[in-house]
Amino acid sequence: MATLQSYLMVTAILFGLGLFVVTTRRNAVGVLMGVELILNAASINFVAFAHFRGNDVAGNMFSIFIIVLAAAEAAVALALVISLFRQFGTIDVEEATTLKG
Amino acid sequence: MLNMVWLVPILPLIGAFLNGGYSFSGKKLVRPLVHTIACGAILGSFLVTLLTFIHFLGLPSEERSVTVTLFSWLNLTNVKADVAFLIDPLSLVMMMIITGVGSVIHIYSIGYMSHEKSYARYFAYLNLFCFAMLCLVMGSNLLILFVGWEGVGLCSYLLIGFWFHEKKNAVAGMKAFLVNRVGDFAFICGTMLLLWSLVSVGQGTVTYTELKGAVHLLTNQTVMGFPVLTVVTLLFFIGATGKSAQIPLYVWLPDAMAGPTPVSALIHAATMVTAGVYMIARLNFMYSLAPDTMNVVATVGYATAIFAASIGFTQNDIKKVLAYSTVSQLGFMFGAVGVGAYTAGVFHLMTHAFFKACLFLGSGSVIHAMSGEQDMRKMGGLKDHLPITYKTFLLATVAIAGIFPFAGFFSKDEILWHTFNKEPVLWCVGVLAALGTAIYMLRLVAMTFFGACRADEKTKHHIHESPATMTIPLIILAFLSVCGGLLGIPEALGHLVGWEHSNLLESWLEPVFAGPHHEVEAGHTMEYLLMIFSLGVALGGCYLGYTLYTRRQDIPERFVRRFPRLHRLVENKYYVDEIYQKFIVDNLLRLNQWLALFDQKVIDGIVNLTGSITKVGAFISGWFDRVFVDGLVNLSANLTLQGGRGLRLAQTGRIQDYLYVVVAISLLILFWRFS
Amino acid sequence: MHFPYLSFMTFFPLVGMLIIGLMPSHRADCIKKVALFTTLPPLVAAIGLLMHFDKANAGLQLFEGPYAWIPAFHIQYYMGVDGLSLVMLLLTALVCPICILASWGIEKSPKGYFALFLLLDSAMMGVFSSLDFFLFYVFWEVMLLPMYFLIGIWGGPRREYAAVKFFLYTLLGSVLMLLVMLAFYFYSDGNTFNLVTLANQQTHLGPLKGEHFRHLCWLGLFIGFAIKIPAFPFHTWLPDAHVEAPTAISVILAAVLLKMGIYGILRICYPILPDATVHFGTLMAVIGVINIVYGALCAMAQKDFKKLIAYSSISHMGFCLLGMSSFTPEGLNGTVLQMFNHGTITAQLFLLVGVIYDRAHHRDLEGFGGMAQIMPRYSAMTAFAFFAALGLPGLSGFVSEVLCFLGGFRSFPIITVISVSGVVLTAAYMLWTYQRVFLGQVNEKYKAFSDITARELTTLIPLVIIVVVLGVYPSYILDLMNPTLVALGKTLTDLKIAGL
Amino acid sequence: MRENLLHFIPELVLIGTILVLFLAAFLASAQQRLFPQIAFVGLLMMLLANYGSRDLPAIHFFSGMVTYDALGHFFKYIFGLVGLMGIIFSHQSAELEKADLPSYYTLIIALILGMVLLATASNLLMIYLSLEMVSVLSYILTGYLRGVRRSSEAALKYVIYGGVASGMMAYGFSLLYGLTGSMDLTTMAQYLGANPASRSLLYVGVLFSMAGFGYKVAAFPFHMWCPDVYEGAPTPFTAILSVGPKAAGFAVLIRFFLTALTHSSASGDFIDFKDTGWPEMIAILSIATMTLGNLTALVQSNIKRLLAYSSIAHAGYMLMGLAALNNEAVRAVLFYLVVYAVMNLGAFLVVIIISNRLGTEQIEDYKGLGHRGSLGLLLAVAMTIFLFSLTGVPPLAGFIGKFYLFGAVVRAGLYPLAIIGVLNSVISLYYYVRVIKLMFFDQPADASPLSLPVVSHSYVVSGLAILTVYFGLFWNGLAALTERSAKLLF
Repeated sequence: MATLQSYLMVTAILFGLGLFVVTTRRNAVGVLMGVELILNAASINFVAFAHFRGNDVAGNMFSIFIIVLAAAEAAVALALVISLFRQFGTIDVEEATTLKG
Repeated sequence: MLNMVWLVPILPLIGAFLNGGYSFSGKKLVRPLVHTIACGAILGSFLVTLLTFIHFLGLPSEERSVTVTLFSWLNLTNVKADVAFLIDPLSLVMMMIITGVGSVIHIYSIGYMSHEKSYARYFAYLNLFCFAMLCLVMGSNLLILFVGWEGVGLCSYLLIGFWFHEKKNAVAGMKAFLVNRVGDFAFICGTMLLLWSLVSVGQGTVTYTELKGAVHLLTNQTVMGFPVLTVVTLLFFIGATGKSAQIPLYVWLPDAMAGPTPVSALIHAATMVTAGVYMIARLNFMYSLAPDTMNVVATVGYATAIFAASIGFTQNDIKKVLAYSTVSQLGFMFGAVGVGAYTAGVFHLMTHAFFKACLFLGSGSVIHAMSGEQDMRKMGGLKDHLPITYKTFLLATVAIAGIFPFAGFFSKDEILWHTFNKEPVLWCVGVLAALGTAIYMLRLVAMTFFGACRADEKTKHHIHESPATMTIPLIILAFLSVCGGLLGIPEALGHLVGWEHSNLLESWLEPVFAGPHHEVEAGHTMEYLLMIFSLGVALGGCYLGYTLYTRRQDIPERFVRRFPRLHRLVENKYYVDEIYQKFIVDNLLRLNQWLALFDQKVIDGIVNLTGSITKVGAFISGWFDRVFVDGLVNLSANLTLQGGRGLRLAQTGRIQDYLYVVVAISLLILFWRFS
Repeated sequence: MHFPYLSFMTFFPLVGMLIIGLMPSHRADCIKKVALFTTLPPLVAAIGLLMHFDKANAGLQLFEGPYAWIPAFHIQYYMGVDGLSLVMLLLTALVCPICILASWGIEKSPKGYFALFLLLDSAMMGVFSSLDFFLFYVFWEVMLLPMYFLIGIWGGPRREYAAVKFFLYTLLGSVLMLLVMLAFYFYSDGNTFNLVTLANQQTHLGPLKGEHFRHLCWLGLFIGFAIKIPAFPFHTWLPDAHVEAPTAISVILAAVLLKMGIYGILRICYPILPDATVHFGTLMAVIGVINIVYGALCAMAQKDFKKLIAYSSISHMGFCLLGMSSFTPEGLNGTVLQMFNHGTITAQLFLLVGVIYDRAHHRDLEGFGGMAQIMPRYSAMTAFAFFAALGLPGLSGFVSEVLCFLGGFRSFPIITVISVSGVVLTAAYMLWTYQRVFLGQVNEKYKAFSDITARELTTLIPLVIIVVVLGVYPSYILDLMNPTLVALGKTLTDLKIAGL
Repeated sequence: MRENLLHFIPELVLIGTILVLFLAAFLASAQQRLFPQIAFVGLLMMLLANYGSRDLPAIHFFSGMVTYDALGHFFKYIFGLVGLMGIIFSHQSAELEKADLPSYYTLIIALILGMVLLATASNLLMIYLSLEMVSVLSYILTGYLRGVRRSSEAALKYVIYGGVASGMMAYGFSLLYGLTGSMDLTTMAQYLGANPASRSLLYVGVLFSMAGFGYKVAAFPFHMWCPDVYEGAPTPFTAILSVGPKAAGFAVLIRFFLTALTHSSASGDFIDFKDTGWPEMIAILSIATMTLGNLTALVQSNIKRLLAYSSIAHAGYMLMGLAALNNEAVRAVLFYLVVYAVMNLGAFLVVIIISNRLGTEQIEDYKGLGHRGSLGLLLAVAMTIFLFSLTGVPPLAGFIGKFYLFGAVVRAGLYPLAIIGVLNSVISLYYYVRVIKLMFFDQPADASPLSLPVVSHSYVVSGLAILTVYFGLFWNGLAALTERSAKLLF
């Protein structure tokens, strides 16, 4: 039987991986996947906490909302990636640096 | 009469105002109008003074001190000072001198300045000077005295630099003012110390009449280990050395001769420079309580007397000789007040005013005749061309030399007599100085009036006696030089002719200087002996001076040839003093110019030295201000900007760098929190 | 109910500003006249105030208010005068019309210039009349804005630098003041900005906690005010500001704005934090003497006429610091009188520099010479102002300087003796300057210069008269302020004695 | 239920407006001028409805998801007014000429709705949902300029940054949920007050939550999207962005920290539960935020970037109020938000007008604006008022805002914070004044008088300028309003 600690460990690693991905991947889609990882870490946390609090409905609900919103965000983000590709001819985020300083 | 006494200073002020306004307006010059106003003003105040004097004569001596208050000037908790005039025998003597001699010089100026473009401005300054000088002597407290004190300094500045288009004159005026300011610095400090010391004993005042009753409370007070009264009186005396051209602050006076000659007569001989003597005489009750200061005053006075007399020999500029003579005579006056002979000091002040004014005006007449030439080596033989000038000049010279029965004899002799009683060493110095005076004055007369005329042809052609406006004042002053001494015939002499209270001036001034007479009277026999001795010295000096510079000019020349190494000693008479002075100056400034003219070195030395020190200081602080104070501000501004630039670099435009920052800072916060 | 002199003096210039704002900008003449006639009624009101003022009363009087302004913060509209502020109000009311006259030659958008000037006028009046710290602060800051533009738009070549420097410096000072003001508010009984209430609370005994804290408050306020004075080492904005500012603005800056520093210390630090004031008395005296000597030495090193006068202002404000640090009636009277006198004398000096600058278009001291022969009347006026500035007895500057010295000597003899040397230095740089510019050989280049004009004279004559009158009869002003200052000094002296 | 809906009327009005806009887009998409009018009227009605609901009792409703209280009521006004301004600003914008206007206005109204919900949310879930709503709409609006590189780039950066930030927030929320077993802020506070909990985990949770809030208000170190997005986004939207979401962020910050993590004492101070140390964290972030914002603003050459950094700095000032932890501070933040909204919107409007007219956002091009005819003078004077107000110079509203904030900080005894704050406002003077200097002290390259395409803009500019001065002199009403509004329902 998995303990709460082990869930938390997994999510912490997932969260860290997510942060690692968003800060290192140069491909915009890859970066967005990192964001998904972070959100998933949160999502799993919610479910785990809800489970260990006697299947509290609120926690489960939150994780569902996270999934929904992640999808919405991804939709917008991908649209913007496409737009970026049209402008810059690449989806490498390192290229999009005209705004700085 | 006393309710009119305020007119005495106010009339010249009005005159100054009118003429000043006239000059300022730039309207066409109407000379008679100008000098009528100016002379009318000063004559008016002379008249009022005279009437007051007559009124006073009718009063018993203890009632001869009246304070006329006009209004309150300062009325604060501890400092109370009225604009008020103290009319007493001392101030009346001074007023008489100022308005009397002043009137004469005003009239003289009509002739002397007749070609001057800035005629109205000149008379405005002259009147303003009289006003300030009258404030100085009439003021009933130290603050009013100081107002006059600085006021005369201002007028001195304005008049020395009267012909300001020549830089030399302007600089001379500035020097006079600045050197005086150094003295004033001490004066202010003295006033502050005096006031607060008195406040601390519950008697805070600056008014003479109240001071007189209060200063004895300070006898046991000290400041930084020194008796308060000694410090205060010394500080005042430093102020006096500035105004009255004593060592070490005399340097401005010879330069002050850059002004018009009547100015030299009025300000730099007869009146302003005697302000220091007046001040000490006025504060005699305080000085008498500070014997140490008295010694200093007397010593400085006599030192100045002989020292300045020595310089008198080396000068060829007629006015410079007189200037050094003035310094020397002022030294006598300080010597007098320094030994407690206040009456003698004031007496000499008065006689000096007569004969020195006469000498200056006479020299002015000479210069006028010589078309502005002041170098005596280019004069000579003028006695036939300028008979009145010559005669009056000669009389004044005899007076200053101290020949009986001319004015100088009585006053100088009284000083020497008191000095002898107090301090025989100083007496010797005094006698030597008197001898010197006689010699160089005769040298002056000889070089100017006797022998052959050494002027060039053009100048020679123009030589003429001065107009009546100039000669009449000369005659008046010569008359006073001759008879002025009779006001103070010593009792020893009066005794001879059966006149018990022959010293009129002494009994007149007695209420002011009443105090314990602590001198030991050496008896009449001694006094006669000394009198004859000093008369002999004076006569000898006159003879020597006359002979050496007229008939036997070969003696100094042979002397020089026989003793080449003594050449300079003889030429400079009191070489010891000069070496001493040169030594100081050269150490201070120019080691390589041992033989440069003495006073010039002093001027360059002290004024330029202070000038360059302050300039260096000013430069350094200006630099400091730019580099450090401002620099610090700019530095912090720059740092801020640099910070901005640095932070701007962090905004790379790369989204992942932004995320790095988020992660890194979040981790940092967690570390900070949990470590 | 008396006529609201103070509000009238404060807000009337704003009316003029609005009128000017509505006028077409090409009617320069009319604008100037409106500006002039807007500054005159406050002058009349100031005289009315003077008549109405009870000299025997040491306290504040002729109150207007307190009216609630922002009840949420207990902020009041509260004005009143005592001897101290009355003198300053008189000075301001007097200098403003003179400055308008001196600005007659402004050609670059006069509309903006005069509108801003009137705003400045209003703010200055407000500062001197306010009895509510918040109100005071608002007026204090409002002064900055027009000043910034007046220097920055109508100034000389380096005007931007000077304007920004001025603004930054003074803002720095005022934000510190803001913090202390808030501290006063929160730590006072009943949370108030009312200066009278604050002073009466005797904070050194009461609610403001901790001696250390009060000392910090004092320092915060002092830095704020010291920048305005300007006291060493916060003074370097002043020479720049003066050099670049147009003549009239230099005049107002030197004559009125610098006084606000001292005024603020006397109005706020002294009554509200008396113990801290006593504690820092020596500091003030030391800064005072540095100002005097350092300012004078710097002045001597200057080659720019205006910079010289600016440094002389620094030197002269040192006298104020010295005088006020003594807490003696003489010192305090000397300080306030010196504020007034410096206002009238320095105003003349800047006006005079303006006169020659208008003709020569430079201010290099070495570049003139012999001007006394070319412009005799101008030179006479300058000589007068110079002698007034160097403290010639008989003119007003002398009285106040001597009083500052007399007061200072009581508390700080050595420091004062050093300060007195400033008298010599002042004379030195003043006379040296005079000699370089006016005396000696005539500079042929300027031979054609016209002498001072009637308008220029009109700006100077009232000041000359005041300088002479106050030199001869200083009691006229001293009587106004003496009771107030004696009362102020007594509190501090008592504390000082108790502390020892 | 009926009562709940009564509390919800302003939101319902907004939803209605969105529906009307959809319908209109469907029926009359050619009538370009119709949409702003519908949006405008909708917002006006929302404001009216909000006014009408002013006296309703404070309650939690929708299962405690949403709160109706004075604070939320206050923020609804702010958002409504910001929305109105945004619509005015967008009117005839040169940038938005080619954009799809019907959707633009719909999105704006939806954004306002999102902000309203954010400001009234009292449950972690609701906070997350509404914050995402605001974010997603913001991404879209930022990238609204099709075919404009900087717009797309900004939007992409925004979406990535926002995604990470909201992800971190969600993770933080999960930790808080795990610790307290609740998502309702009030219940969380009750739990924390009564039960032991791991302080360090709580701190981690708070810090990660802060990522989401901090990103919304643009506080260090979550601010870095801000300049790029401000520069890239269409300027009218930037104006809204600089005020609206920032205000919403502060609303949620106040509600989150003061409801869930503190208990209030009798003296009106709030006390940090369990001594978690979050006030210190906020104080440090506040210092870092304002210093960084001001310093970086010093060296900007683009006016929008300058205003972006300035808005970061202002977020720093307001965070100072949060760190002070007292009632005055809450009031001060609310007050500051209002005056900030007024002056910042004013400044942006001037930028928009210049941008529309001269097509430039470079500060250099503001040279001599004050000398370019009466319109130029008006704009320059108004800009001067806004910028001085942003600096905090009396008698302008910005000063009063700072006065309130510093007052609260001094009251809390945080003197170092106060001193750094005032020093920062001195630094800020330097860059604001640079713009003013250029406008007045320098001569324009092209001295021709300016003309204005949209007349109403000049009225709005004047109105905002007057309001800035008015609030600087007579702020009693506003003070009273904020005092009333600084009441949370716990």
